[in-house]
Amino acid sequence: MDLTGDFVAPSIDWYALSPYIALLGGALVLLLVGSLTPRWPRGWYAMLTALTAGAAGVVASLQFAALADDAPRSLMKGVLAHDRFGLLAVIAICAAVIITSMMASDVAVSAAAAGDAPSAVADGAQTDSLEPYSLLLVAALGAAIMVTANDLVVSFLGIEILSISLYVLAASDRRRTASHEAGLKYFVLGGFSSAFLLYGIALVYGTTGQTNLGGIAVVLADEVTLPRNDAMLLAGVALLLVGFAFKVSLVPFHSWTPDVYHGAPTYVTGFMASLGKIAAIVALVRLFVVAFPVRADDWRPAVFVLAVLTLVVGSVLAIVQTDVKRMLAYSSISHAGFMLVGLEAAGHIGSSSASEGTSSTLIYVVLYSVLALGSFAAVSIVSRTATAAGSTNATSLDAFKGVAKTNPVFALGFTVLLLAQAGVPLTSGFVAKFGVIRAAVSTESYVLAILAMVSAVIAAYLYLRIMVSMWLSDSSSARRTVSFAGRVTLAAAVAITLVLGVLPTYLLRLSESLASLAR
Amino acid sequence: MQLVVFVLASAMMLVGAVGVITRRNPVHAALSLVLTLFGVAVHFVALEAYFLAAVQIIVYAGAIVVLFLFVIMLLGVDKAEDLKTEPLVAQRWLAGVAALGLLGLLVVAVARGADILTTRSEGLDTAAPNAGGDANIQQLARSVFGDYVVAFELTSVLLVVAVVGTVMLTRKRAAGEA
Amino acid sequence: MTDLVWLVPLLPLVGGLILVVFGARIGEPRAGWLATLLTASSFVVTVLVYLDLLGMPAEERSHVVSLFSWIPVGSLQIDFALLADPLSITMALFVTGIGSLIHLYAIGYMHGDPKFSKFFLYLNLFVFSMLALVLGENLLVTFLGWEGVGACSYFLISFWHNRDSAAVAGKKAFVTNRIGDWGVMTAMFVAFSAVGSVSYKAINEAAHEGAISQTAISAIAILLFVGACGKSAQLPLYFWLPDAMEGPTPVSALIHAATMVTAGVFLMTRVGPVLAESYGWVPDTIAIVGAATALFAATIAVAQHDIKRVLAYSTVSQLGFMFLAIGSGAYVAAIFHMVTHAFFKALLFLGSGSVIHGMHHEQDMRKMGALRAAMPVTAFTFIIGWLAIAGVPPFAGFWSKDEILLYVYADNRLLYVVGMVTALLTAYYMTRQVILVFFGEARWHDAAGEHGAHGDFRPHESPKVMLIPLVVLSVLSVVGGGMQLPFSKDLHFLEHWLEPVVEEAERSIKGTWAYDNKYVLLGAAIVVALTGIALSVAVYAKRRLPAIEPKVLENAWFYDATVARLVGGPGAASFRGVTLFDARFVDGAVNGAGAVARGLGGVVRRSQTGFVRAYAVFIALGAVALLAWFVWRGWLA
Amino acid sequence: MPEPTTLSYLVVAALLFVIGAFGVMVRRNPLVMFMCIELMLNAVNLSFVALARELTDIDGQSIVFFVLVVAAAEVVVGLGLIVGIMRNRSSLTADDLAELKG
Amino acid sequence: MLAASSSTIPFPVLTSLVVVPLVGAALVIFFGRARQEWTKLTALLTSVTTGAVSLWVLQAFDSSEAGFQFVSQHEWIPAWGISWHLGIDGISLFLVVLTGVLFPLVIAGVDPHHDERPYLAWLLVLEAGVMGSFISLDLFLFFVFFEIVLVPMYFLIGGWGYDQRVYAATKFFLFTMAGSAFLLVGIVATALLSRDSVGSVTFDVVALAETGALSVTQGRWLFVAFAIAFAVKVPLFPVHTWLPDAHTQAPTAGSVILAGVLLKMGTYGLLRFGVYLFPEASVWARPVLYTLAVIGIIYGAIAATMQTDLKRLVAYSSVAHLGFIVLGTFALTDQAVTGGVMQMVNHGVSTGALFLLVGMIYERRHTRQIAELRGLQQVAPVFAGFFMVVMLSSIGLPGLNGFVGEFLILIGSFDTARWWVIVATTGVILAALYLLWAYQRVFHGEVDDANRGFAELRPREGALLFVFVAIIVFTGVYPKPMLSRIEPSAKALIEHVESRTDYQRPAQGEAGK
Repeated sequence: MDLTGDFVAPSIDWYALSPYIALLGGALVLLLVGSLTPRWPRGWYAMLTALTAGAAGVVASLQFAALADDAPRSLMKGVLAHDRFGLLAVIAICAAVIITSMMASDVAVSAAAAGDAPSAVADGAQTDSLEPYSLLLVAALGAAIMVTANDLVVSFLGIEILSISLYVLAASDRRRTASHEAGLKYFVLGGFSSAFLLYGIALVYGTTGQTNLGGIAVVLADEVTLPRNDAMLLAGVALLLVGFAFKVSLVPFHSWTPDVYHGAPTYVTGFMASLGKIAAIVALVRLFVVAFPVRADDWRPAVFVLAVLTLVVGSVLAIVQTDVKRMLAYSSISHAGFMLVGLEAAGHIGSSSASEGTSSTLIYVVLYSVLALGSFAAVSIVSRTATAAGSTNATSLDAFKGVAKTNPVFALGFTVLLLAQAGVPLTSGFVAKFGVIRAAVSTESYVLAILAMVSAVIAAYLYLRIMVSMWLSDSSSARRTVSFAGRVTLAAAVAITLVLGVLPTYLLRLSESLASLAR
Repeated sequence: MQLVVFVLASAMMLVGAVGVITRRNPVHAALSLVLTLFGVAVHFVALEAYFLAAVQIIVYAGAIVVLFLFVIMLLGVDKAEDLKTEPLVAQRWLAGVAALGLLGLLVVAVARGADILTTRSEGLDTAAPNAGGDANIQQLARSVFGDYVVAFELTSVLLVVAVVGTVMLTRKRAAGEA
Repeated sequence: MTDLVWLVPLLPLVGGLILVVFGARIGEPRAGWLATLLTASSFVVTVLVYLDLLGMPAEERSHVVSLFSWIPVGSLQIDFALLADPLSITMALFVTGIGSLIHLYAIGYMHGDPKFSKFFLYLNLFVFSMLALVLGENLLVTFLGWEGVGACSYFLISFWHNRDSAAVAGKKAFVTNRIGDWGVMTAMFVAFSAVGSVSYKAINEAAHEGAISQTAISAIAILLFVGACGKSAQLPLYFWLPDAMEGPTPVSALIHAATMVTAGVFLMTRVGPVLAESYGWVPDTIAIVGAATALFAATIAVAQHDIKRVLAYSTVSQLGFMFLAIGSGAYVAAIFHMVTHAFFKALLFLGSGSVIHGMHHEQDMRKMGALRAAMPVTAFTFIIGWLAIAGVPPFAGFWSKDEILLYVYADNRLLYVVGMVTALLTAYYMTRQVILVFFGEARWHDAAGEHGAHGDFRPHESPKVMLIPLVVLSVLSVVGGGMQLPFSKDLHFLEHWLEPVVEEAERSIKGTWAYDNKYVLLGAAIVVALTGIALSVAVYAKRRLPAIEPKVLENAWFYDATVARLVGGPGAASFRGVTLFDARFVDGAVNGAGAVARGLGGVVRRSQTGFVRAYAVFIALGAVALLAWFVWRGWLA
Repeated sequence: MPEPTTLSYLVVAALLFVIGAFGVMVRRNPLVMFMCIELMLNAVNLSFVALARELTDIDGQSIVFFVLVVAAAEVVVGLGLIVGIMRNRSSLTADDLAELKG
Repeated sequence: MLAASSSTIPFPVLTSLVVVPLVGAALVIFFGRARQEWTKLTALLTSVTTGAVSLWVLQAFDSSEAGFQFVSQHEWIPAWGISWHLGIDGISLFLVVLTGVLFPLVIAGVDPHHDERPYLAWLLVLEAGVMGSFISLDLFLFFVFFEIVLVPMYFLIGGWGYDQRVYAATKFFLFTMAGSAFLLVGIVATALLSRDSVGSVTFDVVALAETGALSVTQGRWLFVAFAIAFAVKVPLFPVHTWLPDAHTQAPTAGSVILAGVLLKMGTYGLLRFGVYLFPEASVWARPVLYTLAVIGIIYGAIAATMQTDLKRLVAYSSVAHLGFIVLGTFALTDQAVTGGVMQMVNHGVSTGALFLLVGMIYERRHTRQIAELRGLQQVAPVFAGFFMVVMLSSIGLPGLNGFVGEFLILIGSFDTARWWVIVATTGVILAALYLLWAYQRVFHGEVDDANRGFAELRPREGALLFVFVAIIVFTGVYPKPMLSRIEPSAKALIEHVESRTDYQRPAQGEAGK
């Protein structure tokens, strides 16, 4: 019998899909052409990568703009959401790719510059080769899928694509065993947590018969299909939360973060801290807000607890570190805590301000990713010189001693980024914090708001420590060479930080539309 | 009849699983893994997932386990691991607690309502029970190329990543590199 | 003319300002002459004002000159206003008068001092403050002067600040005075809260008309008295005055005998009506404190060897007398005694200063003796002062002291007895001093070596500029009593003069036994004075009786020592305790919080073992926790 | 003879999952750890298939299909990782890689 | 009450107060590199310009007007109801002037030991921040300035301070930030909770205070949040311990600014935001604040007495003085509040001058240890004279500025806080004790060899100090011009409180009648 007759292939909106296609296509072109042609001159891979990402970003921006008037919808039988919430994330992701590819090529260049003494290369891939760049693009695709996936399975696949690329990138520095260790740890734990995630999908699927977020919401919403098996459903939710909590690195699922961030090549770390964070938190928010609104009263308390734990542990552990990369890793954890504050606010489904929670979380993570990219770029710049000077621990706090004396402008830029992370006014960091705090307060979770601010104070000590060693200690090294890419990255980050810090209006005007997700 | 199959399959599966975590020699562990995979495959058959059963045998038992064994041999890391001692303090106790906790909670969760599950209107064509694997494959195809076409595409990307990554990680260092 | 009363304080102030800026350039002796001139001219102005007031009918003799609005906020409207009325003018008269004399004297006394001009700067500022104090129309202006004189006395006591003793004494004086100031300030608060103003007129009227509760009245009175105790060296706050003798002698004469220390008495008189309307125990307290102080100080003076300390304690004692008078409601008597005391005590101090000057800054009476030959004028004037203070008629002290005793007798017999005893002691120790210094055999030859005066050391008479004031003051000490003679009402010049101010407060003793038999008391007083002198002569001149100078008296009943031990012991300890508390606990808590955070970090950090399997356990346990929560929630549903 | 219910499948799957998880936590050989992860994935697959039958919904099976691919990809990369690491060191247990900590 | 008065002027005066220093900082940084010798000049000119503007404001200020003047309001972040809203009234006027005057003085009078350029730049940024926080009428804007000030201060202390500078700077930064944590939450909550009563979400202080209606509980909680932040800044006992460290370790200019204006941000905040926004709560919380203030007065004085480090001593004296200000602020009578505001300025002047003097001592002797100093009056009489005058003003000698403020505070608070006042007045005794004791140990006595070389006051230092002394004496003798400008606003504030609570000002002089 012929069962194909009534098969209707899903209609495909190519324009809407173009960002993904661009990213994938870029990766494939890079792989094919790159492997067929002799090695390209330095920086060309990077350039192609950047161009691809840029194209994708531009298209995404256009779509974003277009979405101002027409309502959010979903593509491909509702497995991909097409809304501003996702698209802004996609744009940020593309930006992250551009920056990271620049830093990557930068690393390669300096590695070559080191010439016959390759061990002088601080971090990052060996001399320019195409794989890292293609992986960057693929990872970006995975992230883009994650932030827009409206279906658990698709989301899972997105996660896997992103994670696997990151495993490889983390381990990509063959010279440092630390890099290997990072890769392996990340891999083992990543697989472990994905198993939980998958189990969660299974249970949710089992109780709702759905993997589509919107579908799940519908099933859960209508009272006809009672009696529902809450225990199993919620067990599924719990396991899903485990999986995402791992990616977002919430306490107690954070333990991989410092080691991996520390071990991975610095530009990869920046990539993880920005793009990885965006993908994970956005996917998490979408999952909970779209699929389980009716279950908010069940997951909100859990989110609350996770948020508090993450905030406190993240900042408390941050201040006892001596390695800047680890410091920033822990600070990224406490920032994740702040994002959860927003999610917690979004969990007050009844309240009119719940949408604020959703949008403020997104804005927070986007703004944070800028800071993270800039900061890690700065770290990579400093550490490279330190390694060149033969330092064993190139990213230790001591490596930053007296930077202000040798490179005042650079130091100032980095300081701005640090102050922004500390949440000092007139920086994007403050706008971000203010947003989530505002959301939390307007949903009357004052306790969480205050806890968050206090933990921010604790974390501030960490940034002060870095500033102290930059400004208030005597220089232990010669002038650091700041590469062009480094300059551009830092300048861009600082510019965004300050501009959005002083005039956030445009960003905030979006927030209303950001909160309307495709169902 | 069904029950017997179930019991046997489960037995294979679990024994294999226990073997994986208890065999000191990784080779043996790999072989026990095969046992488990077969058990699962049998379950698949019993659950009318013929296609998956086949894939399970071919991909898993056929490809993956072989890959494991290959790597083990290649690297010669097949020397036995000492399971008597545990360097990490309380590691096993905590692991045990965690495992039992998980088991208990999961069982409770599923037991709480495996009997009452929501049902969807469209789904398997139960009208044709003797449609056999053929039907199963076609339905599978319908689903994979229908609702899950995106997912399907993504799996290809996943494989690309795997390839590229493995190449990148295992490739001999080029000239000019340490 | 009365409108020009503002010139009175202004002139010395101008002098002060000039000296601040140009002092060094003007230099010795012109700075001294300038200062003296300005003070003298302000004396002249005062006299003019006085005459002006005399010309007016009694009830109009109260003239307010408001210079500018000082502290106006809401219902609190304080002007910088001066009040020219009999009381303030009386004070101003002898402040400027004696002030200028002492300025003159100082020109000689401070000769050759490197900080000559600075000395006169302080003196001028002092006179200004003192005048602000007495001429103030309200408590605040008075308080301005009150604090000003305190500060100046601080500067002048520690004028020779290289001497640690001087520095300490100055600080001691200021701080002790501050304790009194607490009283005055609080009194102002009460007054404002009750009366809504701090001007004397308003307060006194409110009190007199019973417009405010007696409690408030008593509070104001007693609080002001606390201030007076500080300023006028009454028990328990007297102990700064003897140490104040560290300052140059003119200072002791001007500030610590004639003027500043009497500010308390003046203040009490100023608010006489308040005192009169307050609960009975308030005046009684004042009287008792006064009497106690008088006796206490007199006993100490008996055993002092430092020529100035004797006078210092006698000053305390005499001030006690004045407060005794205030407490017994004899305001006129108090003022009367204040004035006469100003005459003869200034005289005595200047005399002693002249002696010290002549003895090359030797102050120990045991190293003096038989100086009358060496410095005749000083000796002569000093003796007059002695007779005056000892209460020998017809010298000034006799009349004023007798007037006080008269009222005290009418008020409280017991206190009268105390007064008499004090009078006896006064006569005794003053005689002792005179004998030790001017009579007997010269004990300074052997001490010669110590004075860097090589060869034969001869005490010499002081220069004219120092002697003139002595002469003038001695004259005043003789005739000063004339301003208030007991014989008939018409001779109560001072009383009539002050009437518009103090009549409301002045207690009338008409019809009491004392009033009818005041001559008996007069006689008694004379007898007592003579007895005292006789005893002293017997002891120190004739050597008939052994000298009674026990250590306990020499050390002022160890009062000062005890206070010092208290402050230095428990006091300092408690302060140190607080400071330690601040460092250990308050700040410790802060740093502790930081330490806790870091410590916590250190502990949690250990869980980050680096073993991937351990991390897996975390994740699994976390999963268990989450599952537990969610499954539980599901179970409930 | 009674039919095995979906529940029984789910319970068995849960058991398998837990065994796998336990293995990850106690074994030191990374290869064995990977195997344990494979066990966990298989457990999930089993649940999927069982649930699919219960729901009479083919989607569960398609998901399993994807999971198989994922598993394969993971294993490949993981093994590649180990090979790469083994270039620099002779023996390898997960505990040897614990330089990054704190 | 404070309906923004319409004194419209062509160019935005107040905005310039913030902008000019920032521009100056930029100039110093960018052009200073090219021309080292112009750096100082540039900085000086900028700060002088700012000072001039502030003085112009002073003379143009309409003393009959209680409301806000020179108001300028522009949209900033409409999405959050935040506007660039500046205004000045009697309460902030003199703080602005003080800021405007103090900065040029320290820039002219005190030189850093190294890195002049960043030092001056930070100082100017600091000036902008302080100015801003005194004139902003938008809670958010205020918070921005309030926080931003930490950064330059942190670098000033940390970069140009003494041996313990990093510890002190960090402590200062974190301590204040911890306070602000509550402030931020409080601010947001205030705006959101008054949403309905105001009609929209706004951070505009005037709108919130005039039309906002919070429930009693809300008001009290929010007040507590605000109070914590300001208490740290003031600082009130027991959250004062950052102050001695910061003061001691900061460079002279830093200490002067810190004591002069930074601490006032706390007291000013309590008055402008605490009392104005939460009248009911501030009436409710008075006993606690009285007690803390009085404890601060006594405690600070006692601690000061026992210090061995001259700068630390002055720092603790600040704790005591600010206790008076807080006492006055919450006594809520015309005299007390006016006195409180005035005392903010007085303390700024006299303590600022004290820190200058101590700094000069350190310059000469490289020690602040009282024990190592002796007999300085003998070798430097003029210096000693200046020190004496400043000290007496700090002691509160009538005729000098310190007294007027203290007196007003105490006499005004007597009816509303009787027993506290009686205790607080004893602080006056202690003030004399610790300062005179220190003076005696440092300036009196026979000079020893170590101090014989102590240089007499230099002309520039003299000129600098003369300005301070002039202010001290003038405001002490003739405070009327100041009081008459402060009083209307203070009165209006109290009436605002009375209109919203059952609190009524005591009528002095009625007590006995």
